[in-house]
Order: sequence, then C-alpha cells, then structure tokens
Amino acid sequence: MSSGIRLDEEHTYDREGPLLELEGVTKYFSQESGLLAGMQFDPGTFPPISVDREHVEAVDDVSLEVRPGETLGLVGESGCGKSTLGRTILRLLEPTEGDIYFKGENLADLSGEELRRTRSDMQMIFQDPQSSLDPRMKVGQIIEEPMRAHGLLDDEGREARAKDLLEKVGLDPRHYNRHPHAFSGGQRQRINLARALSVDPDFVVCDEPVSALDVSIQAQVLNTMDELQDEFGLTYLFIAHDLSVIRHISDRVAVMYLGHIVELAEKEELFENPQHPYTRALLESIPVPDPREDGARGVLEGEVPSPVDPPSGCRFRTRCPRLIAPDAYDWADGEWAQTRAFMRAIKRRSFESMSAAEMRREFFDGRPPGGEAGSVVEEAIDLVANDGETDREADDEADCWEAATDLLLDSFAEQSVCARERPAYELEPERGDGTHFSACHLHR
Amino acid sequence: MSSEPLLRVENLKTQFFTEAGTVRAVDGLSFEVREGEIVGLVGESGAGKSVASMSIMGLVEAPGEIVAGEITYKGETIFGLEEGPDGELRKRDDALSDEEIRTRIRGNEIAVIFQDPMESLNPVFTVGGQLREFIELNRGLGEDEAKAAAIDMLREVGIPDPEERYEEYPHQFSGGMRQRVLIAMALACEPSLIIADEPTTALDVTVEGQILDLVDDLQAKYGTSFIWVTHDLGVVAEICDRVNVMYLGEIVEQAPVDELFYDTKHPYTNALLDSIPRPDRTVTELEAIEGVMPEAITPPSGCRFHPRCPDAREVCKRVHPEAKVVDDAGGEPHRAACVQHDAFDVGYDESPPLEGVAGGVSTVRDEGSGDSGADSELAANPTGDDSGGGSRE
Amino acid sequence: MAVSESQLESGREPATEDEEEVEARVGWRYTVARIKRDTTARWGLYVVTIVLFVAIYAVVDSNLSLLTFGLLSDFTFARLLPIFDHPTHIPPPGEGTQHMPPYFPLAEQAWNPLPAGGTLEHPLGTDHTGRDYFTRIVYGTQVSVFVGLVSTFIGLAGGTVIGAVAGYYGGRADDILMRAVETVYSIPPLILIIVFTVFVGGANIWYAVLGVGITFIPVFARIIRSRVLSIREMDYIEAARAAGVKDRHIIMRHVVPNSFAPVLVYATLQIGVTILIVAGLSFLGYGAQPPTPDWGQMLNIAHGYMHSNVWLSIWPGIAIMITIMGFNLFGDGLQDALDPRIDD
Amino acid sequence: MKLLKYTIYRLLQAIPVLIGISVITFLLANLGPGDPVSLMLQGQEHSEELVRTIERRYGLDRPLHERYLTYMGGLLQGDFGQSIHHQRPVADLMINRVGPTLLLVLSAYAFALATAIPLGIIAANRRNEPTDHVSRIAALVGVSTPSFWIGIVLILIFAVTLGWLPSSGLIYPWRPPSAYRGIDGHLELYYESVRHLLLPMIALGTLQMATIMRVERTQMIESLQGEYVKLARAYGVPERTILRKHAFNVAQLPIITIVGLNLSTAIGGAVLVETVFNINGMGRLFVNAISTNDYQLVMGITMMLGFLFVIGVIITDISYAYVDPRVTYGERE
Repeated sequence: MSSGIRLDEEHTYDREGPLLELEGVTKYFSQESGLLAGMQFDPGTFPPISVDREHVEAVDDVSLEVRPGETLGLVGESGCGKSTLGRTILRLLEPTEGDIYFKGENLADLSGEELRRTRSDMQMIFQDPQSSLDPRMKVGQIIEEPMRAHGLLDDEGREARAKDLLEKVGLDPRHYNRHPHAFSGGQRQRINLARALSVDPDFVVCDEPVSALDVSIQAQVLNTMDELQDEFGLTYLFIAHDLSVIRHISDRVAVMYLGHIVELAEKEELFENPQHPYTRALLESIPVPDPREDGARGVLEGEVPSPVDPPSGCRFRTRCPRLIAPDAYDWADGEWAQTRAFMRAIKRRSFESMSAAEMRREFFDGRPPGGEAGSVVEEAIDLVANDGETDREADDEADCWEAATDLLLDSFAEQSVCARERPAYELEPERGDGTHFSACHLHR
Repeated sequence: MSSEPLLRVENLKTQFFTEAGTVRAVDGLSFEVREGEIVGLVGESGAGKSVASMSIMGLVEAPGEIVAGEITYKGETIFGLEEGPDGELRKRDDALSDEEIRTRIRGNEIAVIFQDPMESLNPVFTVGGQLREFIELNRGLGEDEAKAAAIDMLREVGIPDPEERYEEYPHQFSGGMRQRVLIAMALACEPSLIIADEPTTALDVTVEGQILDLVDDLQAKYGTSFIWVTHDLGVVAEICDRVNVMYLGEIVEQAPVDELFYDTKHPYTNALLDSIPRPDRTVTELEAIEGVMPEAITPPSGCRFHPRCPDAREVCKRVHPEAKVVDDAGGEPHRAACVQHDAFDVGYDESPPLEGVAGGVSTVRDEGSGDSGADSELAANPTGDDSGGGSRE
Repeated sequence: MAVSESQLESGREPATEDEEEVEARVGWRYTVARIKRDTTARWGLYVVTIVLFVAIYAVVDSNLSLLTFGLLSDFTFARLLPIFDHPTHIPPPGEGTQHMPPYFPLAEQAWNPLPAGGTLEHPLGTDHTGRDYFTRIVYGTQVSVFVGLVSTFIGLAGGTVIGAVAGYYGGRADDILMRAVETVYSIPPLILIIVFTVFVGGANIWYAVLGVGITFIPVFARIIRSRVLSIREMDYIEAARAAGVKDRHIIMRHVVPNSFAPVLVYATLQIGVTILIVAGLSFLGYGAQPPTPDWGQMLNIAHGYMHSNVWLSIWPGIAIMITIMGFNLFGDGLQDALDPRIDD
Repeated sequence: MKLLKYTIYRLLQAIPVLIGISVITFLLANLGPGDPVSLMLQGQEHSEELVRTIERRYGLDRPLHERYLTYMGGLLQGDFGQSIHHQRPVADLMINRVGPTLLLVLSAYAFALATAIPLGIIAANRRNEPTDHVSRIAALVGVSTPSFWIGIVLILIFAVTLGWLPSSGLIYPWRPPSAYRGIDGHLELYYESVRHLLLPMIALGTLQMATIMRVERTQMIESLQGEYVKLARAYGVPERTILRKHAFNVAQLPIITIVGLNLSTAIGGAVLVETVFNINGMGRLFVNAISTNDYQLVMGITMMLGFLFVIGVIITDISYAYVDPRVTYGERE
C-alpha cells in the first residue's frame, strides 16, 4: 500500500527471524515499599521482629517469540501476569531477569536514551479509554506527542500526519482541536490507535484494547485494527481475557496462568486441539452464544492461588482436574480420581463433618483405596470424622481439618510429578505446520 | 396465557429529569416473568436495562422517576399510577404503599444481585453479619437461627469453610467469592423472584462458569424465577428461557431463547449476533453495527434503530413500531418491533430504502456529539465506513 | 468525562451539552464558567475580590502617599465629610507628640482616645492612642492578605518540588522525604512557627511569614505527592513513557498540569488557615509588631482594654472572619467547580 | 492479635518521627543566629568571661552532636534538662502543666464530636434543604474564626456582660476540694470545674466542630450513595437503620483520621486559648519560656507536645484499624 503513511519502508533487521524474542523473562514485584516495609512482627518467635520482603511472582521465566507481521494473542484470567508481561516487553517495567531481543537487539541491556529511541519502533495501546488520554490535551497534541519526542517531521508535517492518521482510524480530521472528553469510548480507542501509529512502529502491544467497549463498538474497533495492521505492516501482541476476541484476531495464541505460559500454538490448533487442562477448562467455560450448544462448563474448582507463594512445579496443579497420580503408590482404576476429589474436599472444607463410614461412602463408594495410599486416606478420615467425640470445640475441629489437609497434600499432591518438575513439552500439531507448546506433564 | 404470571410489567416508563432535558431511560416496557423461569433482559449499555430492573424494585433514585406503567406481582399491584382529580398523576389506591413494598416485597419476595461484587458489600461489617441481618429482616428468624441459615447458605453457594468465613470481612473475599455471597444473600431470603443485574460481568470466565453452574443448580432446587440482566449473548444462550432484547429504553424483540437465536425477527438482534466474535468457531470478518446507540435524551424519530439499521427504509423514519406478535413458537408468542413484518402493515415493502444508511450516518457523528438528527457543525465523516463492516445489504 | 451511556445506565444524570460547552470542559474558561454557576464560589469570589481590592488599595495608597498624608486619609469615611483639616506632612518617628492626624494608621496619638463606639468621623471609634480604628482595620487587610499569599506561596513552591519528586520517583527518595515531612508535621504548627520565628529570626512579621511558609511545606508536599501518585497511575503517563517522551517533559506536560487543579483548591483554603495562624502569632506578640496595623496584634492590645472598650476586641475579629470566610467560600466553590463528581 | 501486632508496628514507626522531632527542635534552638547564651543574656552587659562560664555550665562549649547526644540520653531517662529561667528541671515544670492542657483539648474534642456528628448527619440527610444550608454556613463561620477571638467574644458576653460564667482559670476536678477556697465538697468542685471549663472548651472546640461537621456531611453523602446502601434498600432495610448503621459506619472512617491529624491544630489552639483564659497549661508555660528565652524549657515543651501529637495519632490510627478491618487484615488478592 503506498499511501505515504509509512515513515520507514526499509527494515534493517533480518525479516526472516522473529521480530521479538523473549528468553526467560521474569518480573517480580516486592509487595510493599517504605522504610519499614516487609517488617514482620511475630510475638511467637525470637526476636519477634524480622525483615522479610515478600515477592509477587507476576511473570516467571517466560520465553516466546513474535514473528514479523503476525498477531500473537496472549490470553489469561485477571492476575495471570499478561499485562505485566506486555509492559515488561516494552520495558515500561524493569524485568527482574531475562532477555528481550527486539530486531536482534537486547532491550534488557539498553539504558536511558538508547531505550527511549527504540520506542519509536514499539508502541502500546491501553485498555482504559478514559485514562489513556490526557484530559488536558487536544487530540492533535496527543497524536503528535510521540512524533515530537522522536523529532520526526516539522510542526506542519506533524499536523498533516496527525490529520491523516485521524482519517485512517476512522475519525474526522476536523476533530484535531477537540479534547478527549468529547469522544466516546470507541472513538478514544481510535485516538489511542492513531497515537500509537504516529511514529510508524513495527510492533504494537495491545493491552485489552476492546474489553471496555460495548459489543457493537468492539467489532468496529477490531475491524479497524485489522485494516491498519495490513496497511502499516504491524505486528501485534494482543493481550485479552476474552477468548472469542483472541480467536478472531490472532494468528497464534499463548495462554497464561499465574505467571507461566501454559500453552502456545497456532490459533486453530489451540482452539480445536487444546492440550493443556487449563486451556481446556478455559475453553469449556466460555458461554457460547448458541442455545443449542450445551457443553460442560465451570469445570474448574477453587480459585487462583496467590502469586506471592505460587505452587511448585506446574502452577495449575492445585486446581487441575487431571493432576497426575504420585508414582510412589499403587493405584487401582479410579482410585486416584476419588482420592483427588476427597483431598480437595478436605482442603476446601466443603462438606460438614460426618462419620467415617459416611465419608467412605460419599467419596469412595464405600471402597477406599488399599495399600499405602489407603492407610493415608484412612488416617485423614479418622482425623475429620465426628464418630468418636460428639462435642468438639470449634478450634479443635479446625485443627483436625488442617492436619488432615496437610497429611493428604504432603502424601499425595506434593509427591506428584506435577509438583516436582516444571513441565515444558513440544508437541506435534494436528493442524497447521507450526509448533505446539504445552506445559503439562500429561505429555511425558 | 394459561395462568397468571409471577410478575407482569406493563408500559413501564422511567425518566430522568436533568438540566439538559428529560432522559427517557425506560420507555414503555412490557414483559412478564412466570414461575420458575429465567427471563433475560439483554442490551448494550444505555439500553435502560438496569434502570428497568431498579424500577421494578421501586429503587429509582432522583432525578429519576417512574412516570407511567403498572407492575403486578403475584396479583398485587406494586406500582400503579392514575390521574387524580386535579390532573396530577398519583399513586393508585390499590397499589402497595412504600412501607408495604419495603417490608413485604423487597428481599423476601423479590431479591437482587448487583453487578459489582466489590462495592456491594459493606466493607466494615463481616460477611456473615450482613447476611444474617437480611435473613433476620426478611424471614423473621432469631439471631441464632439466622446465623445457622446464613452458614448453610454460604456452604450451599460453594464457599469453602463457611463457619470461619462467616466471621470474615468482604475484602478478604475474592471477586468470585463475593458474588457467591451476594447470591447467598438473595437465596437466603427465600424470594420467589431474583433480579440479577449483570452478576457475572465483573468476573473471570472460569469463575463465571462456576457461578452459572451454581445458579442452574440452585434454580432447579428452589424453583426461583430470575430476571437476568446482561449484555452477553453467550450467557443468555446458556441460561435464559425467554429473552427480551432492549434498545434505547424499548423492547425490540421478545422470544424464547431458541427462537431468538435461530429465528431472529429484529434487525438489531440480528446485527448484534453478527457482530460478536465467537469462541466456538473462527470468524474472519466481523459485521459491525454502524454508529453507536444515540442518547436517550434525543431518540431518533420513528423506529429508534433506523439510523443504524441495514434494512431501514423511508417508513422507518416515520413510523414508531410497538412490539407486536409476529410469530408463534409452540404456543409462545414471538414479538418484534420492526415494520418489516406483516403484522405492522405500514407499507414497508413499498417504501424506498433510506439513502446511504450504511455509510451516510457516520460513526463519528453519532458517537461524538450524541445528536443524531439535527445538522451539527461537524459533518459526517467521509471515511466513516471503513470503521465498520463496510457496505452490506 | 465523556457523555457516556454508562452514566445513564447507572441512573446518574448524563451530562449532555451543546458543542461549545463540550469543547470547554477543561481549562480556565470552563472553570470560570463553573464558578459563575456555583453560588458558593460566586460569593467567595465577591468577598475575596473586595478584600484584595482593599489590600491593594492600601498598598498603592501607602506607596504613593505615605509621604503625602492627605491622599492616605482619603480612604476613610471621614475624608468624605470635610470636617478635619489634614496636615500634609508626616512627622519623623519619635516626634509624634504634637498635633497628629487621626487617620494616619501608624503613629500613636498624643490626645485622649475617644470613648468607645463610632462617630461620624471615626465610624469604629479610635484605639487607646486615638488612632482611627477603621483606618487601621482597613490597613490590616494588607498585612493579612500579604501574609496569607506569601506564606502559602512559599509552602506551595516548596511542597510542589518535594511532593512531585517524592511522588514521581518513589522508592527510597520518597521514603526519606515523606518521613521528614511527617516529622515536621508532628510538631504543632503554631509551636514550630513561634520557635522558628523567635529563635531563628526574632519576633518579626517577615520571619513569621517565612516560618508559616516553611511549616506548611509538608502539608503541600503530602497533598501534591498523593496527587502525583494517582496521576502516575494513569495510562496516559504510561502511554507517554511508551512513546518515548522524556521524563521531564512528562512531568511538565502531564503530571504538573493535571495535579494543578486540586492543589489550587487546597492552596486557596490554606490561605485562610495561614491568616488564622498569623493572627494567633500576632495575638501572642510574635508576629507583626506595633505600630504595624495587624488584626491579631490589634486584638492583643485590645485584650488589655477589654473591660473599658469592648468594641476594640470585636472589629479586628470580624475582619479576620470575613477575610478567611471569603477564601474558604472561594476554595469550596472552586472545589465543586473543578470536581466533576459533585453535581448540585 | 492482629490489632496488637498493628499497634506495635505503629509504635515502632513512631520512633524515627520522635527522633526527627528532637533533631528539629534541637537544631532550631541551637543553630539560630540568636545563640542560647546571648538570648539568655539579652539586654545585659556581659563580658567574654561570663559567656564562657555560662557556656561551660550548660555544656555549650562542646560540639553540637555531642550536646545532642547528651540531650537525647537525658530524654531517654525522662530528663529534659534544666530550665535556665526557673532554675528547675524542665520535667518538673511540665508535669503540673500537662493536666490542664489535656483536660482542655480532650473536652474540646468531646464537645466537637458530640455536636458535629449529629449535625453532619442531619445536614447530609436533608441535603440542600434549609437545615443543611444553615449548618453549612455555621460550619463555614466556624472554620473561619480564630479560636482566641471566639474566647474573647465568649468572655465579653458570658463573663463581662452577663456575668454567668468565670472568665479565667480552671478548677481541676482531680484535686481535692480543699485546694480551692470557697468550694465545699466534690459536687461543688465538679460543678465549678465544668463552669470554668465551658467557655475555653467551646472556644477551642469550635474549629474542630466545624471541620468535623463538614467532613461528616460529605462522607455521609458519599456513603449514602454507596452500592451497599442500595443493596440494603433492596433488601428492605428501614431507612433509619441504613442511616444509623450502614452508611454511618463507613462514613466514620475519615472522621477518625481527621480527629488525629487536627490534634496539632488543637494543641496550637490551646496555647492561644490558655493565654486568653489565663489557664496554667503547657501553652502558657511555652509562651513564658519563649518570652524569657528559656531555650531548654522551649525544647522540652516542643518535644512534649510533639510526643503528645504522635501518641494521639497512634491512638486514632489504632481505633481506625479497630473500626476498619481492611487495615489490619491485608488485602487477600
């Protein structure tokens, strides 16, 4: 397309290789700041005061690559670290560890002015149409600001380009002198687009750009983004929580859970042949706008654990419906599934106390597992069963449940390969010719 | 209709009297809810669905006011207006008084679940205390009984370790857990009808799935009726029995859920369905709806959807269609407010198509200034159509 | 805030206005328009304008006419009624023992003070030395307004620098600065100001102003810091960083302009607090020194005549009250005018 | 348990602040152009030798940091040094003066809270009605009027003109009745102490009352618009309960903070009110110390008042934590 809207047609980097490559990118946040932050006071120990800074492991050892011209979708639930990853890539946040190669140059090594200059090649679009535009600036100034920062064009040239861009994103160039508050959410996202494109970047991180918009507006903005990608030769990293939007816009999709990439594959492959239990759960959970479709839903139990103290090994294992049986025990058919369900019920204390016999019936159809595993299960049942004592104090009762939980988790959950090793497997894709990465030990 | 419905709303009109003019947030709404069914109220933001649900509870806050309509619940009039001798509108004599609505209807007959689980619970009281207060009030139980009922209900809605969590404060609960607490509140008062105002919008998709499952189970168990307010057609398809689609304060289509999706009768519903990306299949090109919903303060003439409607004709600008029965789906009426249908007979077929509906009414003009009719200084954007689905039939 | 449908959805009134108004939702013109509409702000503005006018008049007047006493006394009502013949020269200090003009606000009079109450010549009577009380009250405006504006400015300037640095950069710098601010904040301001004034300077209005200004730096630093912190979280700051805009441009173009409005409101209210404190300081004898016509200092003197002339203690207090009320009204109004959330 | 942890945490946090206060006070008193000796000898003829002697006597010839450490060492043992003017330990001078000041400040707060909170709630509930307007104007006048002038006016009206109440001094209820001439029995002692306290209490409390009322009103208005209030309405909770329980409890949180932070204004105000009413509290002691250039005493009093303020803030912080569960239990997400 020769619209003259491109500022640099030539590319100095190798177009064959990836545009962006992440190697072991990690971002931890320390939880508090302040002179006395992290100070813990515990009268039970000596000395009673200790300094212990807790870290939120927002992104942990993420490696991936983004190819020129593609849209990589990054999907996950709130708190999974997807936005943090997006910002760390642009070095709006300092990576705790890892390398970020953009056009072959390691961004993690750049400092100050060098880094600032690379920003003309990478831009970002934000989620919140309200707060992403300075309310005191006019639309024209907003769009010109990045160009001004990089000394592109002269005043007249910038104005002309800003008006051009307004038109490109579907706004009236005559709105050049308006303030952002005069625009609706969808229009503000268009202004955001125009600002990002003003320096003619190669790579744009889109952080939930349409999730604040109404469905009908969403479609308009998505279509515009599509068109602009072709015209400007853009590469998108598209961050979203909405799988439908991701399916529409992406070429390849990465799924994140609690700071880890759990699955990465080409779009069709990922949606039609998901290999990670979390991806499957996610896909099954989305309500489909079709009343005749009645698939399973809500298959995930419990809640996302705290990123301050994430589970070892596979971070999804605490909720995984397919947690692998620990090898240390011998399991007959179905025994492990029953034990797993029993373990989680105890942990979540999701039933009222009952007698040992009732528990065996409820969770094991009256036939608890035998062998070593069986004796652990029996021990746990004894701990929580209310046969013996009739009137236990509430505190005692809580202690018993806790003891049973610890026993079961230590004996089973922590023994599973899922808890001991961090999974990472390359699979043969069923569709397309790309690679299929799945972080699940089921593919051992 | 075979039997008296649980709730009947007729010609409900709620308006907000602002400096800038009268906002007709809900403008002539009629629908009903029967025993044990989930009725969807669907629309984009600004459609008036939340105002409608608040109107049913009599909880419209100033400067808003219900100016017309009748709401009947279990045969009793909970809202009704009549013209007094002086020509002023006043409350009908047979309607329940405010005090009666408060003590007899709110909570114990009709309960609500709000959209924002983070803000809806009082931060300085324990979750259990708040739950217990509502139970005591609406079921007349003593303190201990109410507490036992509250803990049972917390367990019922899937909150782990309910005895301990009873004593905890809202900020110690995650969003999904708080939403469960709100659901527990609604159910614990044993109402016959629950109004759920976007209850899963603020939640993650897996949590939403859990909540929908929960509602399904509990609804089967208690037989409670629901009015489910949402903008998400996926959720509608999953749990609703019958659906009302709202646009700019009016119901444009009313049908059982299957008919709505497979035998769509209104262009707005149709366009909405076409514009959403699908999780179950790849859609290469989204067909966006042109423009945005105009302000309810200056609704377009005739059919309110006509400036954005791909099927709009000259007549649509003039005739304002009320929803009429256009089809019958196994005894269930299928209503739509579109003059395309034979039931209207206003000469749609002969009417010439509107000039440049798809491209002429620009996104910019509608979105920005909010005035869709009068000529504003800002003319239509010549490139407006490259923002949407292009020109289509 | 945009004209958004969601406002309507939540039952709040949507702000729909015509094109011009939409255009002017930020900036001075818009603020002025809001102030015009807000009754509180309007009244505050009236009072502040009158007070400022009186103060400026007194400045201009004393500059021009301290040596030409005739003009000076023009201001009083008495001058309107040509009863007295005013001499046109000012006696050198220490010589004020002869026949002295009654309206000169500084020199003490040798003649017997008039009894309490007003006369046509002296609407508010005269003080213990026979000086016209009204003239002194009027000139007191100048001192109060000067003190209020200058010390607030000192606090604002110092607080802006500290608060902006602490807020924008955060981390260790923030910790140390804020701990220092907290410390200064912990000593009751009146106490700190007195200690500062007396031990560092010596009882003197200039040191009082400086002391008040410095003491209020922490207050401003705190509010500016919290404002900067909330603005720093805004996506448009991150957008500017992502666009490669330099830090100092971000601070100058985005952070400062957007922090300004609430700080301005706060400063306006702070002027009142400052006047209040300096009045207390002068009342104790550590602020303005005689013969400067300062309200607090006048109350100090009047305290000794409480039983003989009640009104001497009344008028300066009323003057203080009206002045501070003016700034408070204006500040309140400004707050409403600048805060989009409050709409009544 | 959590509350205890929090309390200790807050006390630890106060240590650097207290050290900071001592540094500031010490520097102001020792670094100013008016050095202690010449301040002491102000107006007197003095020889070099006299200066030396005095310096040696008070240890002023040693380097600044040493003097500071000595001073701090004394402080830790409750020794505030020796008053130059009174020739007595500073601590002794202060010990009798803290009581009246505390009595004055606390009663002023009691008065302010007891009047401001109901008025603020009424104003919020009748928003934009005449009641609201009147109370808003009253509050505006309250925040705009100097406390010492209110004291003067109160004296003029109630003591000078009407003669109902005494115009100066306090009667301390903790002393035996025999300490005062003409007072028989405890009942009369309490009666008299209330009569004496009334005017200074109102003079000092008006500013606090007006401030608290304004905050209470805005907070109640905001709280009444909260989603949780909407929810309570939807569940049929009577409007009165909503006002008194649901909206009220949330609205009180900022009030607690305001009360703590305003303590410094109140302590400053006490200096003025004590002067107007001739009350022998810390404030008058301070004014005397200043006018006699008694820098040791000034330092002692400043430390003491700063300390009182810090303690006050800690108490309010802890009560805040008690009322608002979000402070002690960290956010779970």
